Amino acid sequence: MTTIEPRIVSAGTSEGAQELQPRSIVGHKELMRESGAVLRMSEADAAALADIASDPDEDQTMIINMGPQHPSTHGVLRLMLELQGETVLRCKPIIGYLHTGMEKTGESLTFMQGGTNVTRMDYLSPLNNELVFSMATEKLLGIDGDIPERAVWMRMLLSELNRMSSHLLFMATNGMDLGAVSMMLYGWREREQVLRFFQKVTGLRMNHNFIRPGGLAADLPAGWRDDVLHLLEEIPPRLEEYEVLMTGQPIWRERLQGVGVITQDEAVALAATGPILRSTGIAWDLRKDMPYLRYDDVEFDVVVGVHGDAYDRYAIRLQEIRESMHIVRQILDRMPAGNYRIQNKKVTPPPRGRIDESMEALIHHFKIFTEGFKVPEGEVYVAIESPRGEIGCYIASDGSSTPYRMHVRAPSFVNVQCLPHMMRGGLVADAVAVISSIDPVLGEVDR
Amino acid sequence: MSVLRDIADEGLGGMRHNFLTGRIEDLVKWSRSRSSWGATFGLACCAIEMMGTGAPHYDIARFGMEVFRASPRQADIMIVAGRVSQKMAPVLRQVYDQMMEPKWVISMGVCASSGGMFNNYAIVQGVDQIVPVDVYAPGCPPTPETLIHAIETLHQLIEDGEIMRRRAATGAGADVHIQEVPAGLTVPVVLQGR
Amino acid sequence: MSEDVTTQSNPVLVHGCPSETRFGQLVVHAARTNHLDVCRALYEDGYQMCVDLTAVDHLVHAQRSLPAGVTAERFEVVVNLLSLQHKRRVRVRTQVAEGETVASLFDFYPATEAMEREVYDMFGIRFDGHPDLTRILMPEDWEGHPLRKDYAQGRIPVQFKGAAS
Amino acid sequence: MGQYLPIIVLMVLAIGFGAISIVASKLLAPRRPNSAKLAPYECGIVPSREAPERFPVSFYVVAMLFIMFDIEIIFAYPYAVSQRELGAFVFWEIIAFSAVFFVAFVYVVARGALDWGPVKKDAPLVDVGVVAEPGRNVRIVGLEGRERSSELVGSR
Repeated sequence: MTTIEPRIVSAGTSEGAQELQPRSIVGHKELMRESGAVLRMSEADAAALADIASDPDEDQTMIINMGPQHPSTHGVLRLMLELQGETVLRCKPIIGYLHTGMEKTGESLTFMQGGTNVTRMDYLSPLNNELVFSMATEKLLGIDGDIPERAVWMRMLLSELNRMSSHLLFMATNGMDLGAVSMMLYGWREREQVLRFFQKVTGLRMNHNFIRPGGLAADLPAGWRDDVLHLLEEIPPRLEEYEVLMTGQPIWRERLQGVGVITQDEAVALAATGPILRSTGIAWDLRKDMPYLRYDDVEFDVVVGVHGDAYDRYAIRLQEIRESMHIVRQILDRMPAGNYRIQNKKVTPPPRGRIDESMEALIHHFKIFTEGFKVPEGEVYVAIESPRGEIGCYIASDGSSTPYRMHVRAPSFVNVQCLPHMMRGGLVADAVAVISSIDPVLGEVDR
Repeated sequence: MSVLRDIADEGLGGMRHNFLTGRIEDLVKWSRSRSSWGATFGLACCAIEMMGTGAPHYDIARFGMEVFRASPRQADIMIVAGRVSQKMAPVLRQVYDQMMEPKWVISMGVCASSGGMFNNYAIVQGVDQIVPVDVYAPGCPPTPETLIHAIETLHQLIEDGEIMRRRAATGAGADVHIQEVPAGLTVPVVLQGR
Repeated sequence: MSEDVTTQSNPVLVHGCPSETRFGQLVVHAARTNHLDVCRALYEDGYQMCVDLTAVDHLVHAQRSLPAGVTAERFEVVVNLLSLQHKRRVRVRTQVAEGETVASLFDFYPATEAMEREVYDMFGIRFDGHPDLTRILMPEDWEGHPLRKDYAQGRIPVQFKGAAS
Repeated sequence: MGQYLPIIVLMVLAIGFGAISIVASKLLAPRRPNSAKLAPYECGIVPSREAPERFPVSFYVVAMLFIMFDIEIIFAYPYAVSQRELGAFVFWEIIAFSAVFFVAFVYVVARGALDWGPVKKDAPLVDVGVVAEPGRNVRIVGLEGRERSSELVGSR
């Protein structure tokens, strides 16, 4: 099998066919599709909007670049907007500026090492990436039923705290994008506290590789309970401050209400999940509808909006921080004692201490960490609720110790495709509000 | 009158060191190092840590980097925070070219410095293939303390003129490698004098 | 629960295609020709959300457990559908040989527009009926499709010997 | 003569500051022009097509409104300074003067010069109610400042 060597290309920055073509070149049918006729408006409305004088020299519209290096595109998302004055007529997201070939790298890393690769996809909630990868591997191994109780509850605790830190960063960047620059300071002040707890538990502020197939890398440190309690007392009054600073302000409401509206059938047709789907009124939360871990034993509300606009998405995320804290409080009361990792010899390396004593433990440790454990042949798709929506992990394994195909269904990749439909007819300033309300993370969009 | 020619192309910073211009040169270098603004070149996970460094807890406003300027016209330091993909390389070069002189580059994180754990077709294995890099900050992502240490090293180099000498000598970046500062450090980091 | 694979000999037929249940999710093995009809039929059954569309290149690991009556081809397009009412998932696996095209699901699943572009970009599988089949992740003038098994990982040699070279 | 001194000092300071900053930037900054620096900044993308010269007329109308009120202020300023000596007659004079401007402003706004906002901003926000599992505890948010037309309706 002759392998094709990649030829590194560094041509100019224009992406040719991927770009938004000017009105004069684009055919009528394509123009109708891009103007959202397929989903939103009746043919007549779209036709009315679409057939502005399209002779090339009398060009009324202007195509501008909200390009990869832009303060408010949350990373390297490039949007080509066609403007008529201040009104956005067409928009095309161009992605791939952070494509890291993670799925190709995933095929050469063993299941034990896979967590380090997956955790760098959605770098705002790394623990949820590791969780979905680990659950998929455990399902393939057939050990997803007998993960120790403490490991399951610890995973829930870390996943919910990660949801809080991700939504707190959304509060910070959403405020800054819309001009409330001081929101960046407050949002980060709270997020730092959650990151300090993560650093104490996992040793790192981000990219922890702490949730591994078979359980967790280590047990909770001593004194973790009062750290979490300190968090739970400290953050609620701060959220009241956010309410005063943002929710109560007429300017904030005027900037967000009625902006980036998406209807129910449009959200389902575009497979938007998470706060975007819930903002249209469909109460779909994987933690409630297809529960995993112990979410059916914990009591919390599904937060729903009814207008499907940017304001609803902001309010949903703010309320979800409170729901997560409510869940964390219940987890605190029910955290069982016991093992933090499955005692199945095949998956778990021996404890560090035993390696010095016994030869088999040393060989066992060496084999697991160099070769990795074999996973039976088969394919599985597991999906959990990340702060941005449904993150799914599809693994096809061929019986060896490295996944044959590891594909992660990234919620932001699909949510970014809703941008053109939300931005149609809005102002350029609203475009910033819409991008920020989708809260895309380009690491998982481009994988 | 070589002095005028020097001023013409290099500005006051370029005047050869003599008694008359000594003090002005130091003034210029001091002002450049003490108020250098960063260009937001946040790509991936390191960008979140870069924002964390700008946030109140670690607060690089203390070091003169009060604000991250989005447009390259008003920025002095380009912090390449994150992995640079093949599609992003020409864009990075274009933004670097559009930055005003004098400009410096900090390569934040192992992905920017050497491709990091992604040794594959999609990632440029080290941003020094595209732009001359002055300071390499290790870590994945570097903790805010490490980034502040990198920024402070760069400021130190600007102030004592080391950077300009190294750049003139090699034609590329000053190529300074710093060690990682573990997070949550209470002992002050002493910058070894050069 | 262990993997409950229905007997290989006479699999249950769903919309005329052999199907099996893996880890509690229905997996339908459609042929390339009726890929569109099966997905449309499932769309009518109430699976309104197309959650994910990806592909697998089985160049190296061709022999895999497939129900009877399914010929193993090189590529396999995997469509993941979700029904909000019944809270159920179904996976449609379609065998596609090298160079063949697959019908695009864009008409009733607009979400697949970007996913099919990514599969085209990464595997080179063309989708006919797709409104804008161009590359999405790689630069426009990139040659080759990176996620194919005969495409090297593009590693540059490094001094230290990584475990999995 | 004395009363003109502050104006002169202010003038000198303003010109001085302007001159110093221009000269300093010419002196201090090294000049290395390259083509990229001259090209417009398009978020890192090399601009491939010419920026159109034609701009929609709404920008122009807003500029005109600004100039109109600017001129009005210029005349009101000297009046305001010496308002006590001029007495009531001049006061009404100024009122009539600004009334004329106000009529022009009302006309322009009535002709829709200022409402070139988003096409769909006025699209009614249809509140379709919540689609949820019966008995599922759902918390509805985002209602501040908006009235709810339909109650919890529809269940899957």
